[in-house]
Parts: sequence; C-alpha cells; structure tokens
Amino acid sequence: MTNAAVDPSLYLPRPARIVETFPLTAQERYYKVALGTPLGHRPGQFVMLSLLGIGEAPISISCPPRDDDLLEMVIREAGSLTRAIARLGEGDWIGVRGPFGSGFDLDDFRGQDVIFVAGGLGLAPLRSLIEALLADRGAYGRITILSGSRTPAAELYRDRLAAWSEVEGVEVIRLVDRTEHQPWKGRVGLVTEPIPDLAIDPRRTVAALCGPPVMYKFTALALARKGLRPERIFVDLERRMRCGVGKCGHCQINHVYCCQDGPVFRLSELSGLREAL
Amino acid sequence: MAEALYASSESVLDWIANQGSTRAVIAPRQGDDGAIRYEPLEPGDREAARGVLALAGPSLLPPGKLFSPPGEVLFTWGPAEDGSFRVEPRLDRAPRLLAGVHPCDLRAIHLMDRVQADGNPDPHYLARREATAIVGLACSEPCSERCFCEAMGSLDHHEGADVMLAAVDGRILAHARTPLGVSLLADLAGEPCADPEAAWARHRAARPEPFGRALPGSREALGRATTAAWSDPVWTRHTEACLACGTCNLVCPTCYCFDTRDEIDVAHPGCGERCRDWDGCMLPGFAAVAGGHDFRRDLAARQRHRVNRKFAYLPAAHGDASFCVGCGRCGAQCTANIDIFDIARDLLAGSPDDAPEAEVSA
Amino acid sequence: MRPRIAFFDFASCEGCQLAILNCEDRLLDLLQLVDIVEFREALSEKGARYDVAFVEGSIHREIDAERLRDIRARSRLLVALGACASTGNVQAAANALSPAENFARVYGEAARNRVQADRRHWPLWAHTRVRPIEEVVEVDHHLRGCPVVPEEFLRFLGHVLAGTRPMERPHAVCTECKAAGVRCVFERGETCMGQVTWAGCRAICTRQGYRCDGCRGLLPDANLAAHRRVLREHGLDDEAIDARYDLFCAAGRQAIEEGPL
Amino acid sequence: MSQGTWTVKVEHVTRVEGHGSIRIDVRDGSVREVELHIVEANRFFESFVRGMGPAEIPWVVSRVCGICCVGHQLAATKAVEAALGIEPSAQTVRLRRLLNLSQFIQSHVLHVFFLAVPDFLGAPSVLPLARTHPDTVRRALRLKKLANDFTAVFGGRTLHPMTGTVGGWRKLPDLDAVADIRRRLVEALPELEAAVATVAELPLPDFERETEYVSLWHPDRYALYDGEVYSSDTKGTAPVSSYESICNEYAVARSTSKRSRWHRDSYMVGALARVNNAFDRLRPEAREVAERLGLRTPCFNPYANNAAQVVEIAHCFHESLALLDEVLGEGLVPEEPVAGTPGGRGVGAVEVPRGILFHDYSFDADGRCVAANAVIPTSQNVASIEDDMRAFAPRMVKEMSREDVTLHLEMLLRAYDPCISCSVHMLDVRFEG
Ligand SMILES: Cc1cc2nc3c(=O)[nH]c(=O)nc-3n(C[C@H](O)[C@H](O)[C@H](O)COP(=O)(O)OP(=O)(O)OC[C@H]3O[C@@H](n4cnc5c(N)ncnc54)[C@H](O)[C@@H]3O)c2cc1C
Ligand code: SF4
Ligand code: SF4
Ligand code: SF4
Repeated sequence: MTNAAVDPSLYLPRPARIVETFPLTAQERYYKVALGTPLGHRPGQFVMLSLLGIGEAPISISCPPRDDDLLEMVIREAGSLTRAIARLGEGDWIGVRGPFGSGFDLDDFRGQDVIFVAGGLGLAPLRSLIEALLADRGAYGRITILSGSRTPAAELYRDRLAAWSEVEGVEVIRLVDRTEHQPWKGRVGLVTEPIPDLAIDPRRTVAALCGPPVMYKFTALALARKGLRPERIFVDLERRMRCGVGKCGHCQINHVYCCQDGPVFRLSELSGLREAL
Repeated sequence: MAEALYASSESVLDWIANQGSTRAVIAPRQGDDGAIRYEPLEPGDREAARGVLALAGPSLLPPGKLFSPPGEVLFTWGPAEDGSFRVEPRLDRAPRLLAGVHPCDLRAIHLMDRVQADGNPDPHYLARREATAIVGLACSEPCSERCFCEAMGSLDHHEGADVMLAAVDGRILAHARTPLGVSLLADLAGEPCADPEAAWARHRAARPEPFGRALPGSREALGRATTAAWSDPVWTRHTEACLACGTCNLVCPTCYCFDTRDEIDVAHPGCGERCRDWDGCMLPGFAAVAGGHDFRRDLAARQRHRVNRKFAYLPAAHGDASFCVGCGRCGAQCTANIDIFDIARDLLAGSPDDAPEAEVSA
Repeated sequence: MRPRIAFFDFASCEGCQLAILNCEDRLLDLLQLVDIVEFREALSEKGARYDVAFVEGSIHREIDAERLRDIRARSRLLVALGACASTGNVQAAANALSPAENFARVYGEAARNRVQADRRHWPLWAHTRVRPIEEVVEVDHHLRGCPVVPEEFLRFLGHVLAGTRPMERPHAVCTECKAAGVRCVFERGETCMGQVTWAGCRAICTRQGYRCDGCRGLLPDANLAAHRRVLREHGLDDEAIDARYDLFCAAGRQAIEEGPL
Repeated sequence: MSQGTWTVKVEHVTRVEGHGSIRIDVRDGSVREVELHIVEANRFFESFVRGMGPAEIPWVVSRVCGICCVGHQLAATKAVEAALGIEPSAQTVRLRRLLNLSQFIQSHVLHVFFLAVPDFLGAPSVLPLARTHPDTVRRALRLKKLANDFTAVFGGRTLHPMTGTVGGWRKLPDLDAVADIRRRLVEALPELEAAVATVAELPLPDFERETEYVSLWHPDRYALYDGEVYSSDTKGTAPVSSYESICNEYAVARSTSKRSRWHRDSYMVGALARVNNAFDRLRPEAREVAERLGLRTPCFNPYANNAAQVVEIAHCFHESLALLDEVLGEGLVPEEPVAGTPGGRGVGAVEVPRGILFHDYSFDADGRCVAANAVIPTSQNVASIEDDMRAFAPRMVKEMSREDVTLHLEMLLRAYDPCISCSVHMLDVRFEG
C-alpha cells in the first residue's frame, strides 16, 4: 500500500460566516463569507459549500486571489441545497471545503489580448480571472468581455460590468437572448454572435469561456473560425460533483476527473476527451 | 518463524476461528437462501469458518466493499460555542481479519488500494483497510460458470494478502506474503514448507486449463478495442435489455462511486451526520447537473462509460491493464443477462473500423 | 415562525397518517419544531393557510377534487403522502372498468338509478376514475410508498425547516437490495417489480423474504419493455405481467405505456 | 337546555378513522332525526380483487385499512385457505395469533389514549395534552411504540406486514427479537398499570341501551383469532360461513357505508361486545383490570367500550406473554407454506379491535378470484351507533347545551372506535330509503 499522507479532514467542511449577501437577480444571490484564514486560491477554482443537514455542492470562487480571509460567490437557486442557502442571511454559518480544481494560470494570459465569453452564471467564476487581470492591468493586452444573459433582469454583476467597461483597453459587450420588454441598452442575440466581428490577432489572443453546457461547442467553433488555436482557448466545465477531490466519480470525463484536472481545461486537452463538450 | 507452512484443513479452520480473540474475523458463509456473504464470525466458531476453505462461487457482494460500507458515516457535527458547528470525522480503525478472499477480489482490493491512495487519499477507506489483515484463498477451479478471472489476469494475484492459502496435494499451503502474515502464521499448527514456489507450481499444475471463460485477446488489446469502439453499435446492442437498476455497478469490486446524504436528528437540532451511499454510473441522474442537463442520459452512453472505466479510463489513470477482475458478478446478477464478458468478447471480435457508424448520443 | 403543517385524507386506508403517528420516539420533539394545525380535515377553518399540506388518498369524486383544489389554494407546499396520493395505489385497478360498470357490477342497475335520482346524495356516489392527486392539482413533493417511510417524512420536514425540500434520486429498489446484501428475488425463482420502482423503502419487502410489488410507483424512465422481457423469461405471461403492474402501479403503467391521458 | 328548533351537522368528525358526519335535527325541542352519514369515497375492493390470485389477495386487501391491516390480512388469509383447503401448521397459527394480539394492543392504545381520552379531559385533541398531561402522553407513546415494534418483529413492519402468506410464513421472526419483545412487555407492565389508573378516573356519560352483542366465541379461550359467531340474544353460536345471514347487509343512500342487523334492528360488535359475551374467558389479570375500572358485565353503556378496550389491552399483554413463551420454548422451524387446490369458496373471520371481520372469496379452477366480499365491524356497528344516538339524544337535548349535545354525539361515535375507511367498499346490498 502507498503511504501517501492521509488527511483525515478530507471531507470536513470548515465553518464560515456570511458577512454580506444580497440578491443579484431573482434567482441568484451574492455572498461574501469570512473563513477565519485566507483561502489562498487561484482564479477559476471552486469550493465545496455545505449547509449541514441539507448537503453539499460545488460553487465557484468569484473573487480574485486575495490576502484576507474573505470569499465571494454567486449562487443560483437550483435545487435543495442552493434553495436553503438562499434563505440564509448575514451572520449565518455555512461550511466550506477547498479550494479545489486546477483554475487558471495567470502566466497563460500575460502579455496577451484576452477574450472572455460568459453565459449566465458563467460570469461568476470568470470574474475571479477578470479582476485578477485588471489588478495588474499593465501585464495584459486588450480585454474583451462578452457577457450573455437570458433577459435583462437575469444579468449578473451589472455594476461590475459597467465598472470594467470604464477601464482603459477593456471592452464589454452585453447581450440578452430576449428583452421581454424590459429596458435594455446592450445587444440582443446569443453570446457567440459578436465573435465574427471582433478584431482578433490569433497569435496574441487567448480566450476564457464559461457558461451552460450548450454554449461551449458554438463558442469554440466561432473562435476557431477566427483562427484561435485550441491551446489558446480555456473552458471552465461544469459537471455533477459530490466530493470535489476526485473520488466520487460523478464528474469523470473519460479518464479525467473534472474536479481535479479541471474544471478549467485548455480546449486542446479536451480533444481526446470525447464527452467533454 | 516460518514463511510458509503445510497444514490440514482442520487446523487452518482452528487457526482462523481462534483469530477472533484478537480481532473481528470476517469470512464467507452460505446463507439459507444459498447466497454467500462475508459475515462476522463468532470467536471460536470453527464450523462457521468452513466457508473460508470450502466455498465455491463469488460472494453476493465483494469483500472489498467492507472498506466503504453502504451508508457509512463520514463525519458527525454538533453545535459549537460561537454559534457555528464542530465536525468530527468518523474513522473506523477496529482491527479485523478478512479471511477466504479469492484472487479476483484480492486483486480488486489491491486496485482499490491504489485508487483510494492516489491523489487525495480517502481517509475512511484507508483507516479500515490499514486495520485489516487479509487471508486469501487461491482458487483450484473456477468458482462459477461466469468466472473469467484468468482472462483478466487475476487468477494468480496475491498482492494485498498477508497470507495466501492454497490446496496442494490434499493439504493446505499457507504462505505468508507480509511481515504481518509471518506473525499470523505463528499460531497455525503445521509443518514448514521449505520451497513454497515449488508448492505453488504444483497447485497451478492441478488447475484446469483454460481456467474459466477465455477471451480471444489480451487485456491490452481489449483496452485498445474499447477505446476504438466509441461509436460502435456494441453499446446499443448491450443496453437494449438494460433496466438501469445499477446492479452491475453496485456488485462490482472495482466500482466505488458514491453520493452523499445528510441525516439530521430532529430531537437534537444542530446535530447530524453526513453519510455516503454507493452510487453507480448506470443509474439515472448520475451525470445530471443543475438545469436538467444530463451528460449521459442515453443508456448506451452509460454502458460505454462503465466498460471504458474498467478497460480504459481507470487503467489510464491509475495503471494496470484492466480494472475488471473477471469475477463474473455483474453478469451473474444482472437479470437482463448483460455480461461484461460478452461485451469484452464482442469488442475484441469486432473490428470497429469496419463496423457501421451508429452515433451514440452523449 | 414555526411552519404550519396540516394533514388531509381522501380515499385511503389512512395508514400513512398512522405511519407518521408511529414515529413515537420523535413525535414530541417534532411538535416543538412545527405547528400541526390539522390532523383531520375540518373545513370549518376555511381560509386558513398552511406552509405544508400533506395529502393522503386518491381522488374518486368531484366533491373530493373540489376539496383538494381548495386545500391547494391555501397551501404553500402540497405533498402527496403515500401511494394512494402518489399513484392511485391498489384501488387504481378499479379503473379497468368505468365507474358506471364498477357500480353496476356491485350494486346492479336499479340501485344505481335510484341513487342517481337522489340529488341530495348523488355526489357521494358520483365516481370518476381513480386519480392520483397530481391529476387534479400541482404537487410539490412525493412521499412515496404504501405506507410512507417515516424516515423520509422526517427528512422532508428537516428540509422544510431549512426552507427547502429534498431531491429525489430516481433509483430502482435494486440499489437498496444491493446495499442490504439481499439475494435477488429473480435468483430465488420469483419475479420482482423492484427494477422499475422508486427506491426509498430500503427494500423492506425483499429483505423480509417477499418480493417488491412496486408500491412506491414506477420510475419515470423505467424501461418497461425490458422489464416485461425479464418477467416473461421468468415464466409470467402477458396477462400475468399486466396483473403484476396493476397491483400497485395501474395508473403509472397506463401513463408510461399508453402515453399521457 | 337546547330546546327550540335547530339543526347541526358535524362534518368530518375528527379523531375517527375515515370520514363521517353526524346530523341532528331538533324541532320545537324534540329530536326529529339523528343520522350518521358516512361520506368516505368508495374504493371498490371487492370489485377489483376479482381476477387476482390467492396469494395477492391478503396483501392487497390489507390496504382496506391501515389501522386494522393485520386483521384484514388474517381474515383474508383464512378465507383463502378455507377456499383452497389449506390447513396451516400450529406454528403458523401461533405466529398469526401473536401478530393479531400486537395489533390489538397498538390499536386500543391509540384509540383510548390518543383519540378518546382528549374528550374526557376536555381537550380538542392529543396535541394540547402533550403539554398539559405530558406523562400520560409519553406513557401512551411508549406503549404504542412497544406494540408497533411487536408487530414489526412478527410482520416485518408495522403497517401492511409482508412476512406471512397463505399457508405459512415467508420469513420467520428472529428469536432474539422475539425474546426482546417478551422482555419489553414484562417491563411495560407497570406502565400498563399506570395507564389503567388514568382511565379509571375518567367520568363516563350516564347512558345505557341494552342491545344484541355479537362476537367470536371459542370453547377454550377468549376468542380473537378463531371461533364461531356468538349472539347474546340467542346465547348460541352460528358458523362463520353463515355470515351473510348474520349480517344481513343493507345500505342507505345518505351513507356510503353499509349496515347490518341480525335478531334486532341493530347489533353491537367490538371490545364491549366481546367482554360482555366472554368475560369469564379473559385472562385473570384482565378481569382484575375490569374490576378496577368498575366495568361489570353485562354492561349496556356504549361509552364503556373504551374501558373494555383497556381490559383487552391487559388481556392481550398476558396472552402475548404466554404465547411468546411457547415460541421461545419450542423455537421456530422453517416450513414451506402449505399449498392448496385452486377453486372453491371460503369464508374467514377474525376479531379485530373494532369487532368481527368477515372475508369471503371464491376462486375458479385457474386460481383466479371470481367473487369477493368483506363485512367490516364498523358497518356492523353503524346502525347500532345511530340507535344509541336516537335513544340518548332526546335526553341530551333536555339536559345539555347544544355544544355538549354535539360533543356527546361525537364522543359516542368515537367510543365505537369506528373505522370508516374500512367500512366503505362495495358489494351486493339491498338499498332502503
Ligand atoms: C465546478 C462547479 C462550479 C459551480 N459554480 C457554481 C456557482 O458559482 N454558483 C452556482 O449557483 N452554481 C454553481 N455550480 C452549480 C451548482 O453546483 C449546482 O447548482 C448545485 O450542485 C445545485 O445543488 P443543489 O443541492 O441545490 O441541487 P440538487 O438538489 O442537487 O439539484 C440540482 C439539479 O440537479 C439535477 N439533478 C440532480 N440530481 C439529479 C438526479 N439524480 N437525476 C436527475 N437530475 C438531477 C436537477 O436538474 C436539479 O434541478 C457549479 C458547479 C460546478 C461543478
Ligand atoms: S466488471 Fe463485472 S466481472 Fe468485472 S470485476 Fe466488475 S463485477 Fe466483476
Ligand atoms: S430482488 Fe428485485 S429489487 Fe432486489 S435486486 Fe432483484 S430485481 Fe432488484
Ligand atoms: S419493496 Fe417494493 S412493495 Fe415493498 S415497500 Fe419497497 S417499493 Fe413497496
């Protein structure tokens, strides 16, 4: 038997206190929790969030790396756990394990133009990378953020999108699938639609994608048409996960564990994985 | 202290039964319903220990499942002073002896040891595993008509056992494989065997050939054929009759997927436990995510995933030529008679490149 | 605020309410956590609102359907309590005949005409088909089985107290046979409905030497064609197979095999 | 007190099993009509079990009633066995008797302490009693839990047991669990004493109406599982198979339950009927309890049915202990269920907590059920309940407030422990009115 160091607390959530929470949309809320000790994460990683008695689920870290003990997340009411979390308020306790997963490596983005394609909730994890880049603005080239929502009311992080668009060299393109007669200043259409018209230098551009399962194939295709090679496209995948540490089997994509080897992958790494997209 | 002994069946049974005074002994036993189960033995119950040497047939559930029993508690929680919660892992380190383990199950345990120790080691599996001594029993003949352990390279697997037993010339060879095994043998009445390898050779020579069902190709070829058959109709063919009941996963010694569940105590608000249940990739919803998308809704895609795990994915991730050990349980217990052996044979026989494309939706 | 919960019953044996009363050890603790506002329908309290209404029983008459709609309108969550409410249970087998035929078969035409002529009392006798409550109102959660499993009820309440409800895993009873180490009923030479039946009972029948008859209802994705094949291989003819389905799952089988009504 | 002209309809009487309403109509101070309406929906059991095989029937008709599921299973099993000519083994019969006793204890405890006692203590239900009389409630909960566990040891679970079958047992109880139940019953005897003391203090409404009392009768013991049908009017018995001419069922349109009459317009079944008819066959400990409760037989006060139930709880405790000793003494031997010959008709009867329960099935040569009938204790009691109400109501109206009139009518209905879901299922009956 191998004598790898065994951590008896592998599955144990640590208590964390909600210090701030407010609704972003009808379905999604923003949370800031205090962990007691810094999380020490990379952009694109996730935590396993617990409400003891109800269960546990993977939730992306939405804030860029930070020195304090805070963690920011956006959570959508999707099922039993997330619905219960939505009823919590400031001062309530939740459980956190992690950070888990590969995340993004900032070195891959240094000196590059960056295109972000976020569908719906996909903006939550991408924010951790966007703001990491903005924190060291000079190290990166042009930044283009395509953010697609179902309707104007479903748009996340409206204030932040506005703030980012004020930054030098950052372009934010906001889209909705349909306006449903709500006021809307952005574009109407799928998040992939602006891609053909973007001015892209495929040799010095990288892209980061996150959104619902259907989004990836079309976005990857649109970017490929612009000459972007698969090594330069990063995707953040979602799978069912019960453990976050490569044991429960749910998130397996062929021989790869999404929670360990991902959830961020280079598109080129996925070419051999036939169930990835 | 001898590394290998010859002993009579009776003294082996005495030896096993007497182990009960120092550790719980778990051994195969045939129930009134005919099924064989690994069950705790009363200390000193020599008759009940007979299953260790006497039984044919694979047990209903593989003995390795003992290390992750269904519904096991991972941790408990209770309120903490500051209004948050305290968590306490539940690690089971009670000493045990698992006796009468057949080579296929032994190999499965060996593979699971690797899976559970790789990456993030699973503390619950490893706690039980490390507290367990194993006495294996080499098979003299195939345990059932579904057995294909030789084809899967399990027949002569000994690694993981502390002591291996084998019938040789009407006696039992007891061969220690580990220092713990050597100390266990100190209690066994028998005569020293000077040349255990020669004894093993005689044991092997007395076995039928081929041993169990044979496959028309190596395990490596099977791995390649499985990978190549992505769009082959073989998956659909072997799922038309499938009921998605998950039996093939749950009885397999190398299936270990799980789900978690919280249990609360209404009488003690703020207290509870998180348990884990066996899960399986053939079961509905296994790969479903919020929003309703299921990455493997199609049954054929689930079958492809299961078989690929045995012959391609897990071998690629953890090493070894196959994660199916050839025990035959999944085929025997599937009421639709879907047997991974038949799938393996079809995979090896078919030349997927010529087969008509049948797109299996993911 | 403690959630206000209420129990209502329609055509049933009332065993599911009894199963809950049978949580003796935990009943008093439970009363600290919730307000049980009704344990027997008393419409005198019209207009009362409930956080959770547990509804037992199937719907056989328009007067019952009306009462159920009223309960729905006054409840935040409505839960089908047990097999009668969830699937129509054994009595759904009566749907093989029309209500008129059922009536005539057991009372005779003359009696039927006489009762029908009595305008005051006819609604008591005016049967439609046997309907699971889902056919009449929207149902938020199912507590399945005949009878319900008290642990599932407690688990559900625990979730309600946290403002959510549990997710049901659409697994077959076989998974629980495996976890319990039960030898498959088919290997014993009998036949079983467990493969197409919602798990959650911990395979209590097969553990007790019986087979599963499917009281928790058919799984939504049940492969009935494959199941029929297995039953046929184990000696049941088509008629016997239908009879087996119709023991507890008459309404479910019709829905899966004949499409929605 | 409550003279004048008024009508009250108590809809969906609470704390009874199933749905019933009481209607009282008073004109110028005299009672014009008191009616019991059973409004439960029919479930057509006798219709849809046609076509089923013998083994399915007891399992399915168990679902007629949750609270007497064991009784329905046993009566149906006995009927099926009678039809197929099956003689179950002595071991089988002993286990069935234990199963039946366990359900008697469970049902009587539930009825007396959870459904009836609140009336006597002036509480709307058992829920407030949990606060005002926590000891009484906790004690009753413990007794009920014991009874439930008792049923589960023999039946596999508390409701709709699955271990027994036509001809025998599928799975024998575990002897360690049997011994444990025995131990717990002995330990609970003081609890039982305390419960008796509670009931002894409850005031009984002062009302008597002599009627015909009908129960099973066995030469050697207090008949709960087997015997012939005894009438206090004839002081003689009739065979179970003649049940149709005992029950003489009929129906009225205002009520979905049927009714019965034998030698008079109505008769009473249940605990009081049994205790009246077979007092001397009760276990001595139970007769002592009757003494302490002041229950002297024959007793004509239907409200005393609750006291009779307490007497029977004591009887069932001691009868169970004796049978458990036999089981533990002799052990249990696995036996194949006895097989029979398809075809024929059979009637089976057992006492259930509320009275005699008859089941009757006919099978064709292929073993399929072609006719089914069941006569439920509550439907046998419905006419008697109405007759009691008619007899008592005029006095109530003179002596009590309207609220008390309805309370006492409800209490009377509850005293019978009616099982309305049981009583509603259809069969060939004559309509009157
Ligand atoms: C890496 C990663 C990062 C994520 N980040 C975020 C994030 O930042 N914010 C966020 O809100 N969400 C995020 N999610 C998604 C989130 O994990 C899920 O929404 C969450 O698991 C829902 O948990 P729940 O208990 O509330 O829902 P559940 O009760 O588990 O149900 C959720 C949904 O899952 C489906 N489902 C579950 N089980 C089954 C089954 N057996 N059969 C069929 N369908 C089933 C259903 O569609 C159901 O509606 C992330 C997921 C991953 C993998
Ligand atoms: S896949 Fe089947 S034969 Fe292979 S190890 Fe698993 S259960 Fe045994
Ligand atoms: S007995 Fe029934 S439920 Fe259990 S495994 Fe077999 S088919 Fe499935
Ligand atoms: S095993 Fe089948 S019949 Fe028995 S309780 Fe479970 S679902 Fe119902």
